[in-house]
Amino acid sequence: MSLHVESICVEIDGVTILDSVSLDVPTGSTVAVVGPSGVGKSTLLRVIAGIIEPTSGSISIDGVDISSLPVHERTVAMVFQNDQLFPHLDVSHNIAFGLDVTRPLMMRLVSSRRVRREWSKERKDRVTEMLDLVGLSGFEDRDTGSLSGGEAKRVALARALAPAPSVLLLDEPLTGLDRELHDRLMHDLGRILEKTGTTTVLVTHDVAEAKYLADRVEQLRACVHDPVPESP
Amino acid sequence: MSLHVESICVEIDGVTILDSVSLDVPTGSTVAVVGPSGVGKSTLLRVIAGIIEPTSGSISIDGVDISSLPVHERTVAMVFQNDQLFPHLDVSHNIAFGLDVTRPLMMRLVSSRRVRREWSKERKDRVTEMLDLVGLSGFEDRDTGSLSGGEAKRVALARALAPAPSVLLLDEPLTGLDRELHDRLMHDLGRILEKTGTTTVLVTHDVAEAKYLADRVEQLRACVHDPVPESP
Amino acid sequence: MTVSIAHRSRHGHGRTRSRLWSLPALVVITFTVLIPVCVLAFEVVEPGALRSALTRSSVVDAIRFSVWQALCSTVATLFIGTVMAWILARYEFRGRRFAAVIVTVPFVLPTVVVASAFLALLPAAIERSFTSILLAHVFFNISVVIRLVTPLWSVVDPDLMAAARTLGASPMQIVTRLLLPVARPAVTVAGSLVFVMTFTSYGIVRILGGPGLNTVEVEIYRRAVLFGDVSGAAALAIAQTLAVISVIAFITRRPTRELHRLGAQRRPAPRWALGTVSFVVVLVLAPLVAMSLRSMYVDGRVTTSGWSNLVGSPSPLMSNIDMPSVIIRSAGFALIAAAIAVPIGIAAAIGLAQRSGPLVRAILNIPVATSAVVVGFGILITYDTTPFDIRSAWWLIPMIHAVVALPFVVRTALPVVQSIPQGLRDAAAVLGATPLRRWWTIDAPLLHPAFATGLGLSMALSLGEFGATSFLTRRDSQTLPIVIDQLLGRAGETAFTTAMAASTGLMLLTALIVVTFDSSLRT
Amino acid sequence: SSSSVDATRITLVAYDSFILPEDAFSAFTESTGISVDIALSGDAGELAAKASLTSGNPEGDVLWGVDNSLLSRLTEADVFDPYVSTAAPIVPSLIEAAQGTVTPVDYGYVCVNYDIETLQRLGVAPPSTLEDLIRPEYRGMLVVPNAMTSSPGLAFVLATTVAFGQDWQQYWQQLVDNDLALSDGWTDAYYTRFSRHGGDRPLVVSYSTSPPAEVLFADPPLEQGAPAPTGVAAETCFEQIEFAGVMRGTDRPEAARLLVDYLISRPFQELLPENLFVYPANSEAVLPESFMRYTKSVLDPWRMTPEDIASQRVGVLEEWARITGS
Ligand SMILES: Nc1ncnc2c1ncn2[C@@H]1O[C@H](COP(=O)(O)OP(=O)(O)OP(=O)(O)O)[C@@H](O)[C@H]1O
Ligand SMILES: Nc1ncnc2c1ncn2[C@@H]1O[C@H](COP(=O)(O)OP(=O)(O)OP(=O)(O)O)[C@@H](O)[C@H]1O
Ligand SMILES: [Mg+2]
Ligand SMILES: [Mg+2]
Repeated sequence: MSLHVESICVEIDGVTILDSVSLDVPTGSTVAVVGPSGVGKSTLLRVIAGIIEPTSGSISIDGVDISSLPVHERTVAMVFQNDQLFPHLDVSHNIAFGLDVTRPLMMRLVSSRRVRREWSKERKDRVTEMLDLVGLSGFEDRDTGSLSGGEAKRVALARALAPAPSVLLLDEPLTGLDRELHDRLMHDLGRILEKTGTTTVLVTHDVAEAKYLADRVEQLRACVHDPVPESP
Repeated sequence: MSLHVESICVEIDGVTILDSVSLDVPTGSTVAVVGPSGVGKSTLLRVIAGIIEPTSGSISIDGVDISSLPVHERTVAMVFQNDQLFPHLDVSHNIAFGLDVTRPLMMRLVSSRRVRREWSKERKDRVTEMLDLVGLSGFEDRDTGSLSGGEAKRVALARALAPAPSVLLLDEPLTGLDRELHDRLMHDLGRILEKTGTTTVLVTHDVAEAKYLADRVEQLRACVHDPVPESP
Repeated sequence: MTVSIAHRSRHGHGRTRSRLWSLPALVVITFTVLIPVCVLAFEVVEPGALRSALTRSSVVDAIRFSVWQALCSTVATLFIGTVMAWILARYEFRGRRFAAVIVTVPFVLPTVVVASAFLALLPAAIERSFTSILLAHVFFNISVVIRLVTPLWSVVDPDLMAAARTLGASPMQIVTRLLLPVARPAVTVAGSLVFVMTFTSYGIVRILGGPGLNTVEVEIYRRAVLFGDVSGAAALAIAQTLAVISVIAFITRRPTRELHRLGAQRRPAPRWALGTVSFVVVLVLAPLVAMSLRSMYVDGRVTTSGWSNLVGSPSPLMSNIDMPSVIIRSAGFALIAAAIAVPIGIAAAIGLAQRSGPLVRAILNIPVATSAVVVGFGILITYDTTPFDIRSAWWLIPMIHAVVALPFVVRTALPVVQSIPQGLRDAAAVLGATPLRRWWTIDAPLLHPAFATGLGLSMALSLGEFGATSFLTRRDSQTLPIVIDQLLGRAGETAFTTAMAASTGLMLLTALIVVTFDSSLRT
Repeated sequence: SSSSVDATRITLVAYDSFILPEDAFSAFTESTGISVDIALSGDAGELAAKASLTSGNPEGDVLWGVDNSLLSRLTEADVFDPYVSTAAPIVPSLIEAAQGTVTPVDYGYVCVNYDIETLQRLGVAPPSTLEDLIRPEYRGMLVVPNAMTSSPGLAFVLATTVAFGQDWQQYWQQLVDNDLALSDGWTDAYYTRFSRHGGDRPLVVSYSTSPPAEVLFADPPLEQGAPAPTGVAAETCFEQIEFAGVMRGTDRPEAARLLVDYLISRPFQELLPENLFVYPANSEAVLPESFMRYTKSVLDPWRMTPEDIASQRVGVLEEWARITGS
């Protein structure tokens, strides 16, 4: 699926955060968005996901304008900069969340025992696979509150990857990991993105990472606005 | 002030997290602690700050055992890995928090108008100075909820530096910032630490950063424990 | 259009949608309280009634006394309540749940009963004085504070406190600079509810106050019932409601901050906490124990007649009171009331959390601030024409119970709703959860404590409700408090021990219900 | 809408403490085919206030329990369809008070009660008149329910106004000087202040029928033939009459009248003493054993017409509140 962002503007509390930003991500490719802190990278991802409504501009997937689609109907997964793990669910339920909520209600209610058993095995396998990927095998039952910073980050990544989304938004997914782990995960992630042909927008501050994972690097530039932002 | 950590052990829910860790930070020097994700770096800082009580071992500052001192009486400031900004205070009040709470009660009650005005000017200057340092001039009145990831990180750093503590614990203080900002802040931080002679423990995954800021780099090694941690 | 961070992801429908959330609650309150009171005002209140009421010295004295005692009671209750809330939220100790249940019980017992038990315990020196009113008000209302503040404090990230401590904040400063400000919305709401409850206090002031100490509420009742001056009473009541409502609308504007609840494990309780809890529990328990003892002891002699009367061996005293069905009816009403109050109350809290006009907030507070007599009169003359003659419909009583409980449900739920980080809902949405699924997978589990508290509280309130229940006309629908009142109206030792036994039964039933339904007390 | 009226059901509205045996109305239903719904609400004062507010569009068909202190308020508000039942003989003095609009159904007296045992222990003779109460030997002994909020309290004050005329205020001043105690309501006075039930005051304003209730509900039961533990000061009594009336606006006036007739019938009237602790208005009704034995006959109670009560009550109460500081 190709993602096309066309002259997006965002204003929050009267401050312009994004000023006519455009972005093109061809099907299956990865574009890295880089830029100084506070320039609006996370905001851009939120706009694409549909969490923030832009003041103007449009977003389309495969040429279809999705601007008016609600968040959950855009087939987009996202890793949030600050993880946003669900505090009331353990690690495995966090990871399986995307699978659980998109499972058709009918299926849960009327399917046969066998079908249900199969589904639950599939789900479990997927969780195990994801945990293996991020190097957290055995963490299934852990409370998210007890995870270390890097562990939480990896669970967030696993959660976004689990439903195998066709568009993936990654907001600094590998930040705060040690070099070795970072590099291993980067390679694995690159492999997965390529294999599944996922259309990806990656926000990162790591130039090497951007170069390795992305087909193209886009610089997001600060828009000219009131240099002293003020709260309302 | 010199910091001395002697064979600290920490067990949480029956899992050994730190196993006989020792650390020596001479007066005014900076020691970087590195190690893989989940090895217990943050836990070590928490133990030094007094937030977690170790199962065994001792911590001393200038040769005096502070193991039994409550957190607020240890003259130790800390930048948390996930910021922990106070949600009910704006940026300037977050930064001035350490100044505000340590201002003697007597002074607040009995001091003259002039003394109070002076104090409030000093406080304001300090906040401005800190904001300048982290590149967030003009952010005084901003709500912490509206900050970008990197901005929040910088406010957390400013908050820890503001009271000019004699021992500083930094848990990935510069992670998630763009290269340029990162390098500028790293230099400024190095300059400050040197000038004020602050005894510092720095946790980071960035080898270059560790080398630049620290006088010595310590590798924290995983303790041999049950490979499958389980929640209670 | 402008998107504000605080209201983001609501796709611009925030306004209309939040109205929809609050709508059921508003409708119920409008029909059961607002319209009747307005009708009363138009049909009965004569011009100048308020002015002439306000010029009476007894009314002026009552206003002065109401304000003064309510302020003192509120401060005292807030102090003890927040300390208790803190201990219950953050520390683990044996008997924590017991303590949490015990402090809830007084709030829902009929005032007549507990006030008499109180009277028996108080040293003669402070019997029937300002102090005794104060003590009783703390005793009755402490659970409001505990219930409102505890849920919020149990989701404060411990690291946030750690951060403050590393910056040099002493334990006291943690409280004054972090915990109280973070919980401020809940604390002010609790404070304003306690203020209203004590300002409009009726039974306690009448029984414990002694001569000369009257609240406006007592004055209203006197005018309405004793002097037959419904006009003056209604004028006074409406003025009181308006005044009280506008005062609280002002204090309770601030939203709660988003809080994260990262494994806020309870720590073992330190000594001071155990000491405080024991002290408060003993204080609360004493009148309750006195009451239960009184159901079994007469002049130091054990008797079972009170209890055997209850359990139903036929006796002249209980000839027409079918105890099992009274209990079943009480419990049934409590269930219905909770089934109405909890869903619409939580919905209203969600609406308020999104955006709250002062008007909506004020209306949601009206049931606490309006005297039962006046609402009763209003209903009586409003719904008196067929086919809307519902004056003696059986469901009117659980309905009114639900309305009485509604403000408490809304108020316990609101801070919890507000403390759920919006980011979690966004994350769920991005993973494909529809709004309904989002509600079900994120909001509902995180709101669980609010649901549980609301359920326990509204059932308990319904069980103990006396004023409105007694005033409305009932066929075959005595509830426990009414039976207790009937028993207390008779001479003879057995009548009294039976009343005390029934009160003890009510207390146990309340405790049972709170324990069963309020699972927030469990973990 | 009279065609849709179900003439086989009728509603009797009464105060909360109207508790009778389950089968109290079965005889009525058997003979007339009309079943009776009992609707209870509030105390007598609230009941009256509600009735006058809904005058003409009542909540039920027959009202039980307006007393002589409230009757005028209701007749002024035109609450009743005038109907004085003649189906049974009624104590003549009661009929007079009924103002030709309602039917007297029961009566009783509010009197000072005393705790026999405590008085004996203190070596003080029981009081018998109002004047006795201000004598020094009864200092600190009397507790009175607040007249502003309780009906026995009001009755007692009215008794003093009849007894002392112009001087009633002075009498109350003397009562206050004699360390009178005020309590909120009857329950509070009787069960927390009265020495019989653990309080410290051996004299309390209660009913003339409290002694039989003390016997019936004694715990443990008194021995056969033992005297009642409390007594009544016979010359302190104020007469309270309760009435039943057909409510104006009822859809079933005939049935309502039949019900009022039933309310004064002998079988029904004989249920009243031991259930409501009042004397039957029907002069032929036989008093139960407990009443015969344990109630003193009050020969010459203080009386006041409903009209006088209506015209004086507010003024008296305000004056009384001033004197007693309540
Ligand atoms: N309510 C607001 N008022 C003013 N400015 C706001 C508000 N909300 C967000 N901003 C600003 O919007 C800008 C963009 O934020 P965003 O989170 O998108 O930055 P970012 O590029 O992701 O930065 P980082 O690399 O630090 O995560 C920031 O400068 C932030 O301060
Ligand atoms: N309650 C618990 N039960 C089991 N393990 C726990 C618990 N709490 C923390 N841990 C583990 O303790 C280890 C140390 O955590 P810590 O936060 O100190 O790691 P870290 O070195 O800072 O890692 P990172 O670089 O990812 O921040 C982690 O593996 C974490 O999973
Ligand atoms: Mg960002
Ligand atoms: Mg860490």
